Amino acid sequence: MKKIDKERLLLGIAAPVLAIVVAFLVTALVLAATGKEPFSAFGIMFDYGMKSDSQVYILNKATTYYLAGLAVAVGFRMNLFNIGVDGQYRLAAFFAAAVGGALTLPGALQIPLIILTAVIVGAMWAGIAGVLKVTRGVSEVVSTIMLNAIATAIIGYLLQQGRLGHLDEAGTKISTNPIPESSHFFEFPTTPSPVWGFIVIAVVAGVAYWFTLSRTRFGFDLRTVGQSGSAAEASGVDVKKMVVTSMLISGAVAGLVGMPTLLNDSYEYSGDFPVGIGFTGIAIALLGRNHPVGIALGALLWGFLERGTGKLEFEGYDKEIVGVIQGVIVLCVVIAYEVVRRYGLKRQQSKVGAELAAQAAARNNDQQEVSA
Amino acid sequence: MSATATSTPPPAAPKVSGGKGGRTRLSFPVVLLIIAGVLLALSAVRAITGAEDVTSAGQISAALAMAVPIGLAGLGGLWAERAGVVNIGLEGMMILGTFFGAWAGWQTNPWLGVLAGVVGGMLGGLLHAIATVTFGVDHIISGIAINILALGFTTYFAKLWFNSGEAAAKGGSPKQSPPADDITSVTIPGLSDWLHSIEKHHWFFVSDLAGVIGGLVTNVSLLTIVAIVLFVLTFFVLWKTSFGLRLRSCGENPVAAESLGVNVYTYKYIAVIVSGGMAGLGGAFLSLVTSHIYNEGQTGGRGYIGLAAMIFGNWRPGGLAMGAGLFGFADALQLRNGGESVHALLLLLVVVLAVLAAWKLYRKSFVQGVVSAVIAAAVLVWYLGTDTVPTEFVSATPYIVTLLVLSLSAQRLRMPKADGMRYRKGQGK
Amino acid sequence: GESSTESSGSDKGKMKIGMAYDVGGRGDNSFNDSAARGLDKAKSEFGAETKELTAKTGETPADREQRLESLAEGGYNPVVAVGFAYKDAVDKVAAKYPKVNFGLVDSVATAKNVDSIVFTEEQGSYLAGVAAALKSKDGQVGFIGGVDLPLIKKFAAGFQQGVLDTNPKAKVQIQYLSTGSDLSGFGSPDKGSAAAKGMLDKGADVIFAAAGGSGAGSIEAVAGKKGAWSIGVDSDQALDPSLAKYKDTIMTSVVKNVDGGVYDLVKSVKDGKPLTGTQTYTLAKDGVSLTTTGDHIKDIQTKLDEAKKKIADGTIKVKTTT
Amino acid sequence: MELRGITKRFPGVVANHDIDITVRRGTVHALVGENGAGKSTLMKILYGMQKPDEGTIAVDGEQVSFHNPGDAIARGIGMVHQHFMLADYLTVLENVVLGSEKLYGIGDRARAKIKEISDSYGLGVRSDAMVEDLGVADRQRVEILKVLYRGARTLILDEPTAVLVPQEVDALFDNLRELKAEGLTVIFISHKLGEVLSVADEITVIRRGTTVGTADPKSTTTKQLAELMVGSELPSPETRESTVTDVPMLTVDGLRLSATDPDGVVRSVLDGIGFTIHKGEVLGIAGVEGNGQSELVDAIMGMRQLDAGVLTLDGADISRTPTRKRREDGMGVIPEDRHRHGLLLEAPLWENRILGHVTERPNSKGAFLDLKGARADTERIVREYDVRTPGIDVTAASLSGGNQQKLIVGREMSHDPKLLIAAHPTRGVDVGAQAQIWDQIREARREGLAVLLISADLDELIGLSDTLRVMYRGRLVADADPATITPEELGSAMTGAATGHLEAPDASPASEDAAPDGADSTDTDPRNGGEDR
Ligand SMILES: Nc1ncnc2c1ncn2[C@@H]1O[C@H](COP(=O)(O)OP(=O)(O)OP(=O)(O)O)[C@@H](O)[C@H]1O
Ligand SMILES: Nc1ncnc2c1ncn2[C@@H]1O[C@H](COP(=O)(O)OP(=O)(O)OP(=O)(O)O)[C@@H](O)[C@H]1O
Ligand SMILES: [Mg+2]
Ligand SMILES: [Mg+2]
Repeated sequence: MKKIDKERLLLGIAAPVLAIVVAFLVTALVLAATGKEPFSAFGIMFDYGMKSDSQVYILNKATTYYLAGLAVAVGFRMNLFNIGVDGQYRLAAFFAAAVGGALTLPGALQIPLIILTAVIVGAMWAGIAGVLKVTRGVSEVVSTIMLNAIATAIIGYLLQQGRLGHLDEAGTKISTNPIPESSHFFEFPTTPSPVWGFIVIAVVAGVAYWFTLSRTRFGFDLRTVGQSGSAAEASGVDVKKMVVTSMLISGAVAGLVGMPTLLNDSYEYSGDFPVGIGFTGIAIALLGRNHPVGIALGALLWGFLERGTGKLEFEGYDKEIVGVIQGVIVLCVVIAYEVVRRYGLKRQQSKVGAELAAQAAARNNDQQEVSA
Repeated sequence: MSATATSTPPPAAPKVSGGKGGRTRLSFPVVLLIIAGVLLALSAVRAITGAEDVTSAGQISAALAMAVPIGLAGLGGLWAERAGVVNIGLEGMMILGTFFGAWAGWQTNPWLGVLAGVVGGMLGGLLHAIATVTFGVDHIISGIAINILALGFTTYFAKLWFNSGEAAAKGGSPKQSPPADDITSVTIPGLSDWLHSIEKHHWFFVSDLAGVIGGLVTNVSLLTIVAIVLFVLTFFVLWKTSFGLRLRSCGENPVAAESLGVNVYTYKYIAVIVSGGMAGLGGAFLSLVTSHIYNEGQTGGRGYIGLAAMIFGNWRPGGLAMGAGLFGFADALQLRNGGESVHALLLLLVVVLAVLAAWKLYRKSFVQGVVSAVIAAAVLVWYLGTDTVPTEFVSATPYIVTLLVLSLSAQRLRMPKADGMRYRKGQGK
Repeated sequence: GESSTESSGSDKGKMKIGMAYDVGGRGDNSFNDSAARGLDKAKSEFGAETKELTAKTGETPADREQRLESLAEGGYNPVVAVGFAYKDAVDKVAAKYPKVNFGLVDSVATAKNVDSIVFTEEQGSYLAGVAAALKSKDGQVGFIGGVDLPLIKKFAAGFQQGVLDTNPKAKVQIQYLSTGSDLSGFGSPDKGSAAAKGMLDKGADVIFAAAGGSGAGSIEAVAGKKGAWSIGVDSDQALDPSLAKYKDTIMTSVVKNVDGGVYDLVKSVKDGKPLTGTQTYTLAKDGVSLTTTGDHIKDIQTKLDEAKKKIADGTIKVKTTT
Repeated sequence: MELRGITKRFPGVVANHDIDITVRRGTVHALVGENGAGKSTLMKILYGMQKPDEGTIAVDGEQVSFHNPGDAIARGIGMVHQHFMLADYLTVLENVVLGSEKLYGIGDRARAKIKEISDSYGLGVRSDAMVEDLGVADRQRVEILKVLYRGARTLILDEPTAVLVPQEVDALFDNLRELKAEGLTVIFISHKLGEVLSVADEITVIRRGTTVGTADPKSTTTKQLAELMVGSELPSPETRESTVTDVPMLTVDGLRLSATDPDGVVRSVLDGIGFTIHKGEVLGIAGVEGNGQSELVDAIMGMRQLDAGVLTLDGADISRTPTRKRREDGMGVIPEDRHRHGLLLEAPLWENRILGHVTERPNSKGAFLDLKGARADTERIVREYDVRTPGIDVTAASLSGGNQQKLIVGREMSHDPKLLIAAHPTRGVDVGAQAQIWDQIREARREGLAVLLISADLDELIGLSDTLRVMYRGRLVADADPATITPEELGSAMTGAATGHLEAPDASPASEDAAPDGADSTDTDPRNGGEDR
C-alpha cells in the first residue's frame, strides 16, 4: 500500500501545480489580449520576488496570511465555513491594540496579555456564530457574514475620539493609543529589513494544528465530524459541542491574524488597519487543502504574487492583474483538487478490486492443485 | 392494503399533512393581514414618537430602490438553490453585472447595458455551474472562488477600460466608469400627488398607508418593474410549469429526477446560469438605475445579503420579497438620517420582544422567555435613556435584524432537500 | 541573496520625482488627480522624470512602506506620498533614507526630511457653509459624509459652523454613508442619492457631499429637486464630465489645492532648499478654496470674501470637530 | 424482450458478464441471485440508466439502444427501484408527473388520470399528499403508479417486497397478477424465494454477474433454487441452544420520545417502550421500517434526549449518559446504515477502526492517539474477520459492502461489548459474509453478550432471537416466541392487525384474547428467559 500512498502524494502535488500553470497561462492570455507582453512580466515578477528584501517582505506577509489560512482551515476541517475570520481578527486586533495602548507593563507580561486579549475576543466573536448554529440552527455562513458587518460597526463606534480612539496632530488619522516600545514583538535583524518575530508564533500554531488534528483524540473527533457528521454522532462525538469548540478555536486563531501587523509593524489600530485578510485566508486554506504545509506554501505564494506585482507597476504594467491571477488560481485549484480526488478514489477502488480478484484467483489455483 | 382488522387504535398518530401540499405556505389573505399588522404597528410607532419618516413616501421609495438589487440577488439564489446548487458566488456575479452593465451602458444605451450586465452575471453563473455540476466542487468553495475572481477581473479591466481615451474624457477613472443615460422612471399622474397630500396630514394609519402606496407608485424605474415582474414570473415558472417542476425536482432528489428521464445536469446548468443572470441584473440595477456609473466596491456585500434574504424567505419568492423589503427598509432608514427613526423603532422592538417573552413563558419555555424579557427591558431602558441611536449602530441595523430574525425562525425553515449536495450522473443505486 | 535594490543608483543630473498615490490614483477626478496636476506642472517645468505608483484597497502598512522604499531606492527625490494613510510608512522610510526628501499630503510626519502638506479643509467647508446658508431659502441644509473618518468630520465641522454663523436659525442635517473601515460609503452613489433624497424630503435645499464617488448620487438627487443646490468636493465637480448633466445645480465645490503643495515641494528640492516640517495650506493662502464655475456664487461673493478675511485674520476660528 | 451478451464493468468489478435473458410478453419473470450478483445493474441497463459495455437489447424483436431512462420509458419500460426514488418535499402528483408532464399536464388532468389508475388497480393513492408523510407501502404504490402513469407495458420491480410485511406482499402480488391479466410484462427481483415461486411464471438465476440457468417455478423447490443461486447450500440463522441467563443487562422502562417537525407540531415517535435484555439473550424487534426502530436505537445509544423513561445498562442508570460514555461502558453498535453511521468512507481502514472507540485502547493513550496500536489491531481484525482487502491503508469506500460490514462487526466485537445493538446486521451482505456475521453474534451471545436485534429479514429475526417483540407506530404492541411463530403471523402484528402475545401457530391475525392493551404488555415480559426451548 506504500505505493498507493506515494501516488496519492504525487497526485496531491500535481493538482496545485497544474492549477498554477493554468492560472499563469490564463493570465498570459489576459495580458496578451490587453496588449501587454506577458512573459517579460512573469520574468520581472520572478526576478524581483527572488531578491532578499522581497523574501523578507514575502515572509512577513505570509506570516499573517498563514494564520488566516489556519483559522479558516480549522473550520473547513469539520465542514464549517467560517466566513467571519475577517470580522474576528479585526475586532480582536482592535481590542488587543486598545489593551496594549492602555497599559505599560513590562513587555514579557504585556505581550502575552495583548495576544491573549486578541485570542479571547476572536474566539468569543466566532463563538456567537457557533452557538447560534447549534441552538438556533442559523447557518454559520450567513451569521458570520452578518457578524463581520457588525464588527465593523462596533470598531467604528469605539474608534472615535473620546472613546478608544485618539486623533493625530494633523487631525486626519484616528487610532488607538500606540503600544509602548517595550511591548513590541522581537524581530530577526535581517538586512535590509527585519523579519517579524511573529513568524515563530505562526510556525508554532501550524505545528500545533498539525499535531492536534492528526495525533490527538480531540483532533480525530474533529476530523470525524468533518468527514461525516452522522458517523461522528453515532461514534459518540458530541457534535454540537464540537461545532462550538471548533468555532472557538477558529476564532482564537483568527484573533492571532492581526497580531503580526499590530506587534511587529503598526503598533496601533487605526482606520487603515488591513481589512479583508479573512477572505484571503479562505483562498489560502483552499489552496493549501487545509494542510499545514500546504497552507504555508499558499501563504508564501500569495506573498510572492503581491510582491511581484508591486514591481510590475514600476515597470508599467497594471498591478491589478494580481487579482486576476489569484482568482484564476483559486478556481483552478479547487477544480483540480476535486478532479484529482475523484480520480484517486476511483483508481484505488479498481486497484483494490484487481488485487482482490488476483488473490481470489491464486486461492482457486491453490485449491485446484491441492485437489488435483 | 389488506388486513386492517386492527383492534387497538394507533397509539401515536402519524404526522398530519398540512393541507394542500404546503405547511409554512401562507395564503394571500394572511399575507395581507400580516402586512396590515406591520403597517399598523409602524403607524403607531410614528404617532407616538413623531418619527414621521418611518412611513413616508420617500422612505418607502428609497426602500424599494434598496430592496430591488438585494431581491434580485436573492432571486438568483432561489433559482440555483431550488435546483440544488448553493450559490454564494452571487456577490461576484453581481459585481460582474455592475461592471458589464456600466461598460455597455455608457457606450450604447442603458438597456443594452442591462443586457450586458445580465450576460456578465450569466458568465459567472456558467463558471459556477461548470465547477459545481461538471466537476463536483463543493458549492460554497466554488462560490468563494468566483467572488475572488470576479473582483480581480473587474478591478483589472476597470482600470484598463475606464481610465483611458474616450471613457476617461467622459469622466471615467480607474475605479469608476463614465455615466450612462437614465432608464425611464414612471409616476402615476394624479395619484401620487393626491397620496402625497393625504400623507402630509399625518393621520393615523391613513397617512401611513398613503405614504406607503405613494412610495410604490412615484418615480418607479422601469427596471424596478422588470424586477417585480421577474418575481412573479419566477413563482409562475418554478411552481406552475413542468419546467419548474423538473428544476425543483433536481433540488429535492436529483437521482429520482434522473430515473424519470430528467437531464439533471441540464437543469442545474440552466438554473445556475439564470441565477447568475438575476444577480447580474441586480448588479446592473446598481450601476444603471440607483447610480449611473460603475464604482469599485459598489455591491458592498449585497450578494451575501440577498442570500440571507432568500434563506429568511424560506426559499420562496414571496418570503424573499419580504426579506429583501426588510433589508431595503432598514438600509433606507439608515441612510435617511436614521438615528431618530431607528430610535423610534426600538419601541417596536420592545413590544415585539415583550410579546415573544409572554408567548414563550406561556408555552413554558422559561429560559427563552426570560431572555426575551430581559432583552426587552434593556432595549426599553436604552430607548428611554437616549433620543437617537449612534450612526454606527444604525448602519448595523440590517445585519442585527437578520441575525435576530434568523435565530428566531431558522428552525422553521426548510431548504430543498438535496441543496448543496454533490450530484453525479448515475450515482443512484 | 541579492537585494532588489542593491544595484540601483541614481544618475545625477536629471530630476526624478516619485509619487505614491492613495487608492484611486491618477484619474480619480479627485485629490489624487489634483496631486497629479502638481506633478505634471513640475515635470514640464523642470523636465523631470517621474514614477507614479498607486495603492490598492485593503493594504497593510508594509505595502505602503514597500512602495515608498522602492521609489527612494530607485533614486527618486523627492518622493511624495498622497494621503494620510501613508503617515507611518513615511515616518519609517524617511528615517531610513535621510538623504531623500519626502512629501506627505494630508498628515503630519515626525521625521525631519519630510514636508508635511496639510490643508485646512474646515476653512473651505466653512465658506461652503456660509454659501449654503445664504443660498438656502429656509435655512435647511445637509451634509453627507462618505465615511465617518476624522478627515471627513473636519469638513462637516467647518460646514456646520459656517452655516450656523451665517444663519443661527438654520438646521444642518449630517449623515454618513458608512462607518469605520467599511469604505463603501466612498463608492456608493446609490447610498449618496438615498441620503440626499432623505434630506430633500425633510426640506433641505442645499446639500454638501464630501463622499468621494458617492457624491455623484447626491448631486444627481439634488438636481431632481427644483431650486436645490449641491456643493461638490475635492475637484471642481461642475467640470467633471461625468456630472455634466447636473452642472447647473452645482453651486460650487470645496477644493484642496494639493497640486500647489506638491509643486512647492518639488520646486524647493530643485532649488536645493527642500521644504521640511509642516506646511499648512490655508484658505488665506488659497490652499483650500471655493470654485466659481457657472458663477452661481457671484451674488454672494462679497459675503464670502468677508468671511474669508475673518478667517484669515483669526477673527473666526474654525473648529475641526463637530 | 431479449438481452444478449450484456457485459458491464465498474472499476474493480465486473457487475454483469455476458448475460442472456429472454422475457416473454405477458408474464411475470423473476430474477434471483445473491447480493451483488448484478441484478440491479442489469435492470438499470435495461432501463437506460447505465450503458452496457457490450451486448444488445431487443424489444419486440427490434434492436434498441437506450441513452437515458427517457428512451426506455418511450419504449414502454418502467422501473421501480430498489431504493425509493421519490422527492419527499414534493406532492404525490408532482412525483408522478415529473418527467412525463407532456402526457396529461401537471394540473387537474393529471390529477384525474392518477385517480383513474389508482382506482382501477386499487392502489388508493392520494395525489395531493406530501410524499414525506407517506408510509413505506404507500410510497411503493406511488412508485408503481409512476410507472403505470407512463403507460408502461413492461414493469421492472427491483426488490419491491424487501420492506413490506407479508400481507402487503400479498396485496402487491394481487396487483401484479391484475397487471399481467391486462397483458403487461413484469420483471421482478427478490431474495425471498418462496415469494418468487408463488408469483413468477419464469425464473432466471444470476451468479457473479452471469446467468447460470433458468428454472420453472412449478417444478422447483426453494432449496434447489438457492443452491443454483449460491452454488452451495444456504446458511440458516437458526440458533440451536439457548444461552439466556437471568441477569438483566439492558432494561428499558417507560421510554418516551417525541419529535418536533418544521411546523412546530410535536408528535410522539416512541411511547411507553419497556423491555429487558438479559445476558446471553438476543431480543429481536420486528416491525415495518419507520415505526420507531431507528429512534429506539438512537435513544439507547444516547443520540437523542429522552422525554421520559429510564435506561439501565448492567445495573447503572444511563438515561442521561452521553453516547461516548455509553460506548465506553460496553455498548457496541452495528448501525442500520453503515455508510451514514458506521464508516468514514474516505478515511483509511485503520482510522475507521478507531471510529467510535477513540477513547479506548488500543486506539489511544490519554489524550493522544496510538497510531501504532490502532494499526496493529486493524491488521488483526482484517485477519480474524476475513475482511477482504489488500491492506489497511485503503479507504473504506473501496471495500465491498460485505467487507465493510465485517470490518464494523470486527471493530465492535473487539471492545468486548456487554450489549450489542445490531440493526439489520446482514442487510446487503452476501451469503458467505452473512453466515460469518451470524456466527459471530451467536459466539458472543454464548459468552454472555446481550443483543438487541432489529431486522427486516423475518427469517433472520426468528432464527437468531430468543425473544421477539413487534413494534408498531412507536409502541411495542406484541410479543412472540420465535420457536413457534411464523413470518406470516409476525407480519400481521407488524401491520397492527394483531397485538398482545402471539400464540398458536395457526392463530388468525387477530388473537386479541391474549392481548391486554398494548401499553401493558410492554411493561412486563411474560416469558422472560426462554430456557424452555
Ligand atoms: N455504480 C457502480 N460503480 C461501481 N460498482 C458498482 C456500481 N454499481 C454496482 N456496482 C457493483 O456491481 C456489482 C453488482 O451490483 P448490483 O447492485 O447490480 O447487485 P445486485 O445483484 O442488485 O445486489 P443486491 O441484491 O445487493 O441488490 C456489485 O459488486 C456492486 O458493488
Ligand atoms: N456510484 C458509485 N461509484 C463508484 N463506486 C461505487 C458506486 N456505487 C458503488 N460503488 C462501489 O461498489 C462497491 C459496493 O458498493 P455497493 O453500493 O454495491 O454496496 P453494497 O450494496 O453495500 O455492497 P454489496 O452489494 O457488495 O453488499 C464498492 O466498491 C463501492 O465503492
Ligand atoms: Mg448491492
Ligand atoms: Mg440490487
